Amino acid sequence: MTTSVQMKKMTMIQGINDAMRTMLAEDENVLVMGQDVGVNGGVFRATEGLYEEFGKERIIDTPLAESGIIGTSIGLAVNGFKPIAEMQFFGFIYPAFNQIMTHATRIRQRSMGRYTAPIVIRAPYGAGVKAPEIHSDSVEALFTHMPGIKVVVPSNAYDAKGLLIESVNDPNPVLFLEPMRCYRSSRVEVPEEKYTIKLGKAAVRKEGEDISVFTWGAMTIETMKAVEQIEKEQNVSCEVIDLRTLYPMDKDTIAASVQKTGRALIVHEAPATGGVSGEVMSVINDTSFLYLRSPVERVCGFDIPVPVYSLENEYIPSPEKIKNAIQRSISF
Amino acid sequence: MTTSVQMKKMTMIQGINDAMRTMLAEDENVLVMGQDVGVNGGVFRATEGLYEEFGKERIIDTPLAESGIIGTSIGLAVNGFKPIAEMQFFGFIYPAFNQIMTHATRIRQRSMGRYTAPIVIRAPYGAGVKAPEIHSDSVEALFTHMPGIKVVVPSNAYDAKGLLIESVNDPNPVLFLEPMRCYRSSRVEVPEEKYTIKLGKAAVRKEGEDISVFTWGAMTIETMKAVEQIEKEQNVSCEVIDLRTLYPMDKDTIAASVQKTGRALIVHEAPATGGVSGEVMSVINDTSFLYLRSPVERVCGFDIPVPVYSLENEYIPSPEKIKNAIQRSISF
Amino acid sequence: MLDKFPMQQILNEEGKVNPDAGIDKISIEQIKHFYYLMLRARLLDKKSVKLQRQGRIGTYVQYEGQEAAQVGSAAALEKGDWMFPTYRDHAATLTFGHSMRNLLLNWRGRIEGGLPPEGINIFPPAIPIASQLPHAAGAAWAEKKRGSDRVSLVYFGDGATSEGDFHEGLNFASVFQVPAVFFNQNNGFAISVPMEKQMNTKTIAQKGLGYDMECARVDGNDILAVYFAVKEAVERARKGEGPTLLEAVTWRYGAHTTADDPSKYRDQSESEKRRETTDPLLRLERYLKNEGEWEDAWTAALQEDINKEIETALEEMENYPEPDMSQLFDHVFDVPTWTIQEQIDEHLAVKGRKS
Amino acid sequence: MLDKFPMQQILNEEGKVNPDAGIDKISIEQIKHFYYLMLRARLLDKKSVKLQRQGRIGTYVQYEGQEAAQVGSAAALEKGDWMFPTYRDHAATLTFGHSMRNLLLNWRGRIEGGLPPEGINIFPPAIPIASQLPHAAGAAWAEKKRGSDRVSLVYFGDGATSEGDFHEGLNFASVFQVPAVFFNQNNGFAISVPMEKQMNTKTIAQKGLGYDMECARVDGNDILAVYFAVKEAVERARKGEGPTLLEAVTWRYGAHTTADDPSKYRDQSESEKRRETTDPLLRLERYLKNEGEWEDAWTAALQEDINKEIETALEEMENYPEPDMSQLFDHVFDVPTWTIQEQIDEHLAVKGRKS
Ligand SMILES: Cc1ncc(C[n+]2csc(CCOP(=O)(O)OP(=O)(O)O)c2C)c(N)n1
Ligand SMILES: Cc1ncc(C[n+]2csc(CCOP(=O)(O)OP(=O)(O)O)c2C)c(N)n1
Ligand SMILES: [Mg+2]
Ligand SMILES: [Mg+2]
Repeated sequence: MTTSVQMKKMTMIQGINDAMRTMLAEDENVLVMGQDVGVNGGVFRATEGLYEEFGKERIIDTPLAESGIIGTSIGLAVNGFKPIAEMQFFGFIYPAFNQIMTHATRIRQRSMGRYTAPIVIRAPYGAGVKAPEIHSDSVEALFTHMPGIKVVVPSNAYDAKGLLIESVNDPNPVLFLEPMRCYRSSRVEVPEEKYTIKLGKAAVRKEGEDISVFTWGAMTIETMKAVEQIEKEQNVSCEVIDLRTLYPMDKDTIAASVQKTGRALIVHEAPATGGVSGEVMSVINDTSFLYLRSPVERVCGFDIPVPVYSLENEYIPSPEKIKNAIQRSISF
Repeated sequence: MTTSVQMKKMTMIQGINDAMRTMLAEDENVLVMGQDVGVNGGVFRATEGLYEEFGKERIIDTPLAESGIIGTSIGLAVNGFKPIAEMQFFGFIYPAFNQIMTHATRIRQRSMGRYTAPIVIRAPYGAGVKAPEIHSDSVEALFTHMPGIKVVVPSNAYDAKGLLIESVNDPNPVLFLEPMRCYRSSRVEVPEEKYTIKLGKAAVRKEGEDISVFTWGAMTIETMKAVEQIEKEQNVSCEVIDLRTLYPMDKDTIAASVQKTGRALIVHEAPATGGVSGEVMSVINDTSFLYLRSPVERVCGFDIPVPVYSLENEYIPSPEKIKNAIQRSISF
Repeated sequence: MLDKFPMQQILNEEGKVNPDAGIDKISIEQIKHFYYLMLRARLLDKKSVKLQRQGRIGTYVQYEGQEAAQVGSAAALEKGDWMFPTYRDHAATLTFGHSMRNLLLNWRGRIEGGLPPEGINIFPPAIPIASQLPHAAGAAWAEKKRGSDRVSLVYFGDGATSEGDFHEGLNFASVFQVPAVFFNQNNGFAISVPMEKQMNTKTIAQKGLGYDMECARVDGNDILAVYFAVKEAVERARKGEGPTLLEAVTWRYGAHTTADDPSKYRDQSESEKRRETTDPLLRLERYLKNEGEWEDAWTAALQEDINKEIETALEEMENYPEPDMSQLFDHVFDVPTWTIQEQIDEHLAVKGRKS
Repeated sequence: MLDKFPMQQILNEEGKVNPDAGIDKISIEQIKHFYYLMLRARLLDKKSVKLQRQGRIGTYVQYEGQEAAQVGSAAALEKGDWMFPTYRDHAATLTFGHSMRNLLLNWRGRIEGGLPPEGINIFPPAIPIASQLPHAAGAAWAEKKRGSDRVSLVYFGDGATSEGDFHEGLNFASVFQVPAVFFNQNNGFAISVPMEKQMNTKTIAQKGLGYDMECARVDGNDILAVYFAVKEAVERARKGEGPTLLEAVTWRYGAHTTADDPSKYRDQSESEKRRETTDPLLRLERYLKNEGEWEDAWTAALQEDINKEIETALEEMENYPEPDMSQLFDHVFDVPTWTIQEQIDEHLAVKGRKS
């Protein structure tokens, strides 16, 4: 007997919507809260239809106050609910920083496991959609350094649905970052039913022999483009790894790949200094020092605020830079 | 003709106090503001005597609101003043995160240089003084990744005075972190008059041949202890470098040292994952790959919140661990 | 609290004046100038929406319907005072002397868009909601410390009242009795979220009671009521009598931004109704007609002038030189750090462009 | 606003009862029990200060003088309700069923110090000022969603009213009409900063007006006034009639913590004067004496019982097993991540200790 899984082509935003609908239907303690997530269906339509389906007690338009959203989510979570809290843009998470840093992530340890706050914080993020200032920040490194929270970044609909469901199921706080450029950039086949993808596992997007390129989120787009081009132009074979979870990172996959290729490049959109690249580099250093044939390369954002949109294409790492870095690494 | 510089033995907290007094006397636009900095002289006595000397218009007891303190400091700074704003403990900077991340650090760029906010944010930090929860955080990495702010960490009175004066003079925002354990841990000779130490320059605390140990703040204490011990116990010579400024980092000193010793260890108190060590490692990778004889070692805090004080000595990197790491590196 | 904070009005919907309101303090020329300023703002707004539809500018934030609130408040300031706008307050900044070209550049994602002409103290518009309130308190405090009589005027919406910075800004201002005017435009919505979901109160003015701050509620579509209320608050501030919280009750006719679809969350017929009733320009038109001060030739001339001004600005905007890479790097610090300098060098090497 | 928010009092300094205040709603046994609870709290506080001086515990946070506010409010709760204390509210948590041993362990820097006995809903004390207010709103909201009649009671000081989270917590509570009681202990100081520098208002109660929230001001040293005010607020919350903000005006006799020197910022003779006048225990003593309900043998017996209880707790505290390394690592996540697991392994390798 074979069970046939119903598949459907979805954009990433649809996958996210579907994941929330799935979990809302399954567990009556799941709540969705945030600014404009209810009646309006979210500024990106991530919560479209949920208000109509699950009602105002479960899909909650909150006041415009991020600290209040996370702070009350903590109270709700400790007292039995499972809030999926939306920050309208990642750049507006900063007012909630204190609640996340000192409470959401610490209440479990502080109470020796008695109280837990398994909140999922969703946030659209990254540059490239011509959004105003602050809307385009990609500060995932602030959270990978924060003890007590997992950080997840899908890059397509399939991963988004499976990872978001897993994040809701996870008994720990999870920051779920949604690259805005990926929201509608591709449609992939996604099972209509529930499935999960384990947190902490990277995906090998493309196998290769000469260099390992580590990236995530929207930078998978530039990276795949660069790799396609350079493989056509030169006799070089690149492995592309989408990390998907930034904390905890998939050490084994990183190590295995670098030990195979002997070279590594990390691509991310956030400013280079202090970015997550430093941690990927540490993993490589710790696991694969003797395998490295050239210094680890980085192609990252500049050490500057993400600019207003007339200049954002200058800011975003380009396929050209990625190719140059691959070239540098190979010919070291 | 010789000018004799008057010297005085000072603790670090005295050096800090002296630096503020110096700048308050020199520039009437300098203000000191924060919780309990006025009448009370600060919970660590950093501002002792300043209220009496400069009065309530310049030494300002503010309401208990970090975002308000930084937010009004920005308004004051753009409109001509030079606020030195105290966060009572570094762990209480989080409510001000939005103001620092989206305004203090961006107003210059946003206005193409028209408006600037050269605020100095002072904060006692780090573990080891038996303070309650949250008081002991060492999250400097959140700020080294933040474009538009410099991050300074003195470890003794001489550096503290010279660096703080330079920070007040600096036309950019500066985060000035004061390791609480260093406040009164040593007394050193400090010139009574004004002097400055350039930001971005590390100090070689001890020269050595076999390994470069990079650290800052209170971890200089453990590091010097470990190095003294291991050099007695074994035939090994360690170079110890106190980075002092974490952004921008002193690339040249780091590179020169690693290129000399061929080995590197980074010691910091903050959680390992995503810590500033990642950036030091990047600098080494970028500048000195071919010189490295063994993987870069790290001795850091765990990926956990700094614990309540009964366990903080378990948390703080110990000389023993530092010695082990040196050993590992040498015998790789 | 509605009874404690009645909506102050001078000019009603029919353009009739409240006889007790002291309209004699203002000349007919001034009133006609107000009409001009509002018309100018409205025509620019309408043009901008069109430009967005034509793809000549990016996402645009409309203010149509809020002209009385913005123009009336801005007109109560003097040069040298400080203004702290949001993304929606270009009617205010325009009135206070911002450059029309730069305002248009703003919607092209140009950094110059945030910059007013030299000597005019306008902050770049605050994007993080309510974050500008402490800045306004701080800048006003600086003026007080210097002993000047300059003041701060800060704009924010109904949604902004929910943020912690609203509270901290007001508290600092009241504790230090700084010369700041907190001017709220209550347009009833924060994107899709109506005031009733944003707060449990029927007024925003009453929030001043928690700070023992002067506070009042005015008809934000009545430019005379707005102007006098702000003027009074500004004068109080200049005299060292402390800050004020003003609520101007208004309405945005259109979407939150051109990327928003208001039909998702409200019945847009309400906007259509208001265009015929509470509209700030219509009301002044009625008044001027009642007073026999309305001439079609006069408005026609105004329109023509304004349209010319807009066309000129638009042309300047479209001919404005491409953004320079230096905007990315040059002003993050006074002098680029070495990491930024290396990034510049690498970037230029790839781009092969002049810096 | 002082006139709008008179200080509600039932028992005056002479221990005389306000005849209109409905003291008949409470039995003399209950009042005597209040005396016992306050005495218990005070003796524990005094002992703790001594222990700190002897180096048997670390820095300690006193509450002496605030017993009526804390005990009276805590006594108005029922089991199953939620309590959100600060670092200074152990008289409240003790009254609500916290373990005395654990409270003492807290001052040894022990994580167990934050944990109440199973089944008693007390949050670990909040260290970041005002951050607990949104938690209380959230937990109360959860009860409302479940349709229970449980409520949240949250403690915070005068200084806490300046933080953004104070505002956001109250706003969420009022928008969603959750069953929460916001109980402010206005002890006049935030470390060295007096109320006059913290806010421009003379009352904290009036801050409820900005949320259309029930609010009142009570004599925080009058346990009966506190008890009845909180009881009323709690009942209102249970009935689904929404949240309340209460200001209990009180005073801490001692330093902010044992690490603080109050002589730097205030004249401590004020505290000495208050011990003879407004003291919460003295006042009840006077009342009981006036009523002929005071017997020296009764208080002596109480003291003895309490001292025994304290000695036992102290002994348990001192004999409590050393902290286990697992406390560091085991509860950051439900299961340690690999980075933490590697760190555990390395750490144990160095320490050679059992995990
Ligand atoms: C801190 C923060 N959170 C969220 C947003 C996203 N956002 C932009 S405008 C807006 C609504 C603002 O409403 P209101 O204050 O009433 O002003 P209006 O837009 O109506 O003028 C929101 C939620 C933001 N800009 N900043
Ligand atoms: C966010 C934050 N900022 C600063 C502090 C340091 N701090 C601890 S207690 C205190 C004063 C609190 O005053 P109040 O709210 O009146 O409570 P009280 O201590 O008088 O009970 C301060 C500033 C802190 N704990 N949290
Ligand atoms: Mg609005
Ligand atoms: Mg207090």
